Amino acid sequence: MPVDAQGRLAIVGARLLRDGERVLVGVGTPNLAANIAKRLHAPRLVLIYESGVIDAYPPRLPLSIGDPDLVRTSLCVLPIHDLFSQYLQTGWIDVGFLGGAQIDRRGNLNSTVIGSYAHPKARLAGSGGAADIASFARRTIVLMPHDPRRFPAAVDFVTSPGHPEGRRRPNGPAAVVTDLGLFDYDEDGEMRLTALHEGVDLAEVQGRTGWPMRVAPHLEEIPPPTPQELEALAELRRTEGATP
Amino acid sequence: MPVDAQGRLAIVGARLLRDGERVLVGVGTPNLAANIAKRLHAPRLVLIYESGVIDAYPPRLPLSIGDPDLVRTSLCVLPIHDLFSQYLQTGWIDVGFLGGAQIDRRGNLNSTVIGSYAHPKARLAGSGGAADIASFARRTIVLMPHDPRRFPAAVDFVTSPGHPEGRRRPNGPAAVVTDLGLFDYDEDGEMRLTALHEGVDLAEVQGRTGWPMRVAPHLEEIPPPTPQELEALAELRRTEGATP
Amino acid sequence: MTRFLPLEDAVREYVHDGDVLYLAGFTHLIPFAFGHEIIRQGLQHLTLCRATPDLLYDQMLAAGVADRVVFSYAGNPGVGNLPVFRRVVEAGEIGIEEYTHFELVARLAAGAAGLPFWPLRSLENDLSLRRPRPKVRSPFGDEEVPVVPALNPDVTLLHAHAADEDGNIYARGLLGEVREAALAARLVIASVEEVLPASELRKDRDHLLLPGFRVTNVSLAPWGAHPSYVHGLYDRDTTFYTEWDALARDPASVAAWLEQFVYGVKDRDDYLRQLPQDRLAALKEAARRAG
Amino acid sequence: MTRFLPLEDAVREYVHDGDVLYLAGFTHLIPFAFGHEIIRQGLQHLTLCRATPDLLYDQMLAAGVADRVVFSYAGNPGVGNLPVFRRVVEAGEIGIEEYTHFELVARLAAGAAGLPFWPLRSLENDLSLRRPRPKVRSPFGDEEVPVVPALNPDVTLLHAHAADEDGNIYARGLLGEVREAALAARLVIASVEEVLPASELRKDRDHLLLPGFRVTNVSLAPWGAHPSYVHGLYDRDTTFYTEWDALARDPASVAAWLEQFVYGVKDRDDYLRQLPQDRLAALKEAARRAG
Repeated sequence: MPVDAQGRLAIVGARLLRDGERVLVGVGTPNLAANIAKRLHAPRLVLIYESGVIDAYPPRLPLSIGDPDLVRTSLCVLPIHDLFSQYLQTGWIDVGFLGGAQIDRRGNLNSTVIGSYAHPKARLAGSGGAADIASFARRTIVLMPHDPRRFPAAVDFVTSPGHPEGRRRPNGPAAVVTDLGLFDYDEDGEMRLTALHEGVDLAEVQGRTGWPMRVAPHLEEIPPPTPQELEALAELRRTEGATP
Repeated sequence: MPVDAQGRLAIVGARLLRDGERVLVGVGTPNLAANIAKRLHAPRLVLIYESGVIDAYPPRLPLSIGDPDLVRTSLCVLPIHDLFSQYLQTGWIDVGFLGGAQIDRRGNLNSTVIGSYAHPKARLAGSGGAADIASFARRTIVLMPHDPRRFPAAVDFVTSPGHPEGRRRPNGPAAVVTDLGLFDYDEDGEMRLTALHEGVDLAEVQGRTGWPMRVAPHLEEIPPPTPQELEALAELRRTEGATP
Repeated sequence: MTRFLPLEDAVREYVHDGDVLYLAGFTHLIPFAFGHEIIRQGLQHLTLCRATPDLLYDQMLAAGVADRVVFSYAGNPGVGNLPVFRRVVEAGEIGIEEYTHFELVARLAAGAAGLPFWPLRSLENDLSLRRPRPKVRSPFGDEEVPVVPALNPDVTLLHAHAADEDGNIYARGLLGEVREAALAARLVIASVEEVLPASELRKDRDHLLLPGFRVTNVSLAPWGAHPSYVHGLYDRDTTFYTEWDALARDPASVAAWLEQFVYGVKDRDDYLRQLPQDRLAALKEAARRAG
Repeated sequence: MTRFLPLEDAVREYVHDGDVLYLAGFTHLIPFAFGHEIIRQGLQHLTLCRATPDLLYDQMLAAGVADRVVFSYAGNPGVGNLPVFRRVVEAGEIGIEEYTHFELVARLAAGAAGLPFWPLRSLENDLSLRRPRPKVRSPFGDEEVPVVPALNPDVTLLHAHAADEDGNIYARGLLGEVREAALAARLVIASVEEVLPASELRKDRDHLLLPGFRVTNVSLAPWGAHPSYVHGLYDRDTTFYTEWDALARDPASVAAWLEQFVYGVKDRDDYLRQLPQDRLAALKEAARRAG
């Protein structure tokens, strides 16, 4: 397998985006993934950033969601309040494409704090738009390395709400991509392993997951990265944040 | 007196606007008056129209408040909602400059209907922004021909609220200009005659006013139109609504 | 994906008897071509919403397409009233629902944001007392704030400068309440002066009115806003606005006008051929010269 | 009338200990020149509000000017965290008041409209549960909608492309929450890349950010947003944003940086002289080439 963990996340995450969808793209790996999708199977993917940028096609991977390159290739840039109130709140965003520090079995995401809020072990960046995106996007897809500390039984802090206990929220989290496998949420709103990356075994996934993990009846194998995917990944990384 | 009733209204109305003020200009005579002021003593008067036009200096009198000439000479054009919520509602408009079909002793203005609302004798245009302007402008100035039907004891319909019974609302109506005289509002919020046009007598004003009118202790005479005022008036009228 | 049906087909496909419509535009960009097509197709029982009904709704009311008008200013600005509107209201022939400008655009703002209400502080008047206009108590400080309900039209119809092949719509100049009216609607159907390649239009991001994914259909309709105007392309036909005031006082004249300019023409091109060509040329030239 | 005090005098005149400040700008147009001047003048006990505190608030926190930060995303986007912010929050040295982006910009929208609250539908999370976030019952239909309180800063400080002699402010590109932050504030003080005659700027009405009557003071400050950017004039100094992540982990390095680039310089021109001139030239050239 010629690709690192983040690259694997990005490539498999990219495959979950369908051409023509409107995706609100978080910073980091989701940004990498969305830009891979746009260059391959989803040229009409509408990339939207919480900075207000609508339908960008950046020539190289932007470091920040407010970078001039994003603006220059965009269809338009909305005031942030208009984006959140008139586009996100009204259901016009198909996919919220997010990362985070922790996720739990209900898809609650933490990007705020490790430890307690009042006396943090580690203070992180906080919600930004993530909680709003998780509230309103028609489905949320999360990309996250499968580190045991990131998959606890309960997150330290609910930044972006997942499925409530006991029921599936229709526009809640839909998929989690990790460097070990791919998850969906079942009819109860509980995270469920549906596929493994090549060479990963089920016990390893369970060993790195902080709760008794549900597994789909027919566990599939995720097809390995294609040469085109690897090339798009490499090209985007080569140019990330670079001044031309 | 070489000027007709509307011209007299416009000239005296213009004098009440102070240089540098922000005036929200109604259609008709207020528009004529504000444009006279801008050409004479108040070159830095900020003309604002409820169409969203900010700081216009039209080369000729616009027929409509959304005319291209207003837009072309404006500082900017705001979405209407922004104008009303972020500029008017927040107290940034100094003067609401209005006309109407009827006004009463409390300064209530009617521009909606003559007769009853359900079975109108005459249906008029309605509020537009007038009720909002009367609500929020720091002071309201009304220009209206002194026709007895226009000065009833009580207006048929309160479109734009004046001073409540029994008290003066600080940002309520401040002045009424008619072709007979000039009115302010006293500390009770009651309309009061303060000055007469040259050659007009008090009895005539009372005779055309539908309630026992209050009169200021020192009734003044309004200085007659100056040649500059007459010239500005004539020039604006000559070019009103004309395609250049 | 935005469709590109011709204007007649777009009206047939997306506008239905009984719909709540918002033909947008404030003085500028009034979608007369759409309004005339609605008349020609004989639609019925519509609720027509607009801050400023303008001559367009006067014509549509004369043609009997509407049961109800939701509005805030039913005048011909700078000229006077709307004679047909006045006549049908005085005769009790249509229902009206009336607001101030701020209230009406606040209703659209709520609709565009997916909220059930919008707060605003305009004082009570005889309109809000008739309705009534409820208040909500602010949880911050001891204050009650009046609210108006969201307005979400079934279809907003609008006219703009240009669209590209992805349905992105561009407009400039005075926009009034056009954007909110579009964002509040279930469907948006647009007519434009030109359809141009995205490669030409995308640079002009400051004039993007709506992204294609918010636009249901785009139809080409040059002069689609006449006698209203399209900033920089043709000026407002103020002569017609002035003439309407006299013409429309007489129902027979209105009927004759509708016969000649709406029922009697096949489409917008045919309408344009009925107009004095030198007047159109002058409107275009005035806009061009002013830049 | 807008005043034109130099930047140092504007801060001295309009910013006071204990004020609630909003240094506006979202990635773009961040008013670094103002922030550095506030540090140099040794202001104290400020409440610093910003959706995205960014490197600027990291620097201001390191300098000890603030007691409190009101924010929604305290990261260095694409790079990581804000090391100083993280350190002072983990140590409990400052108070924080935290929102989602939508909640924070809704607070500004309420402030800009003179309303006490703003409704929005984002779901509860552990932030809103801690606060709490009250609801109001809609009088239309049976629904409760959460609301956030208005935010009205004492002073909003912003940077823009240009101003004219009447204090009208022009900006283009990504505006984020700049306009609402300005309209919500009691005072607005602006720095600009250029002051140009109104006769040149007034044509550009699509880029008017604020009319002069809403602007308290304008100061000339070329490169006033560096290491942030000014669309079309100079690009974002991403190198510095990346370097800060390592530098700021060490309090001694931050102190040294502040000493060299803030305390140790007289004004903005002096700051610019400390920077590698070829890097500035490259940022300018990149913006020029991209157009």
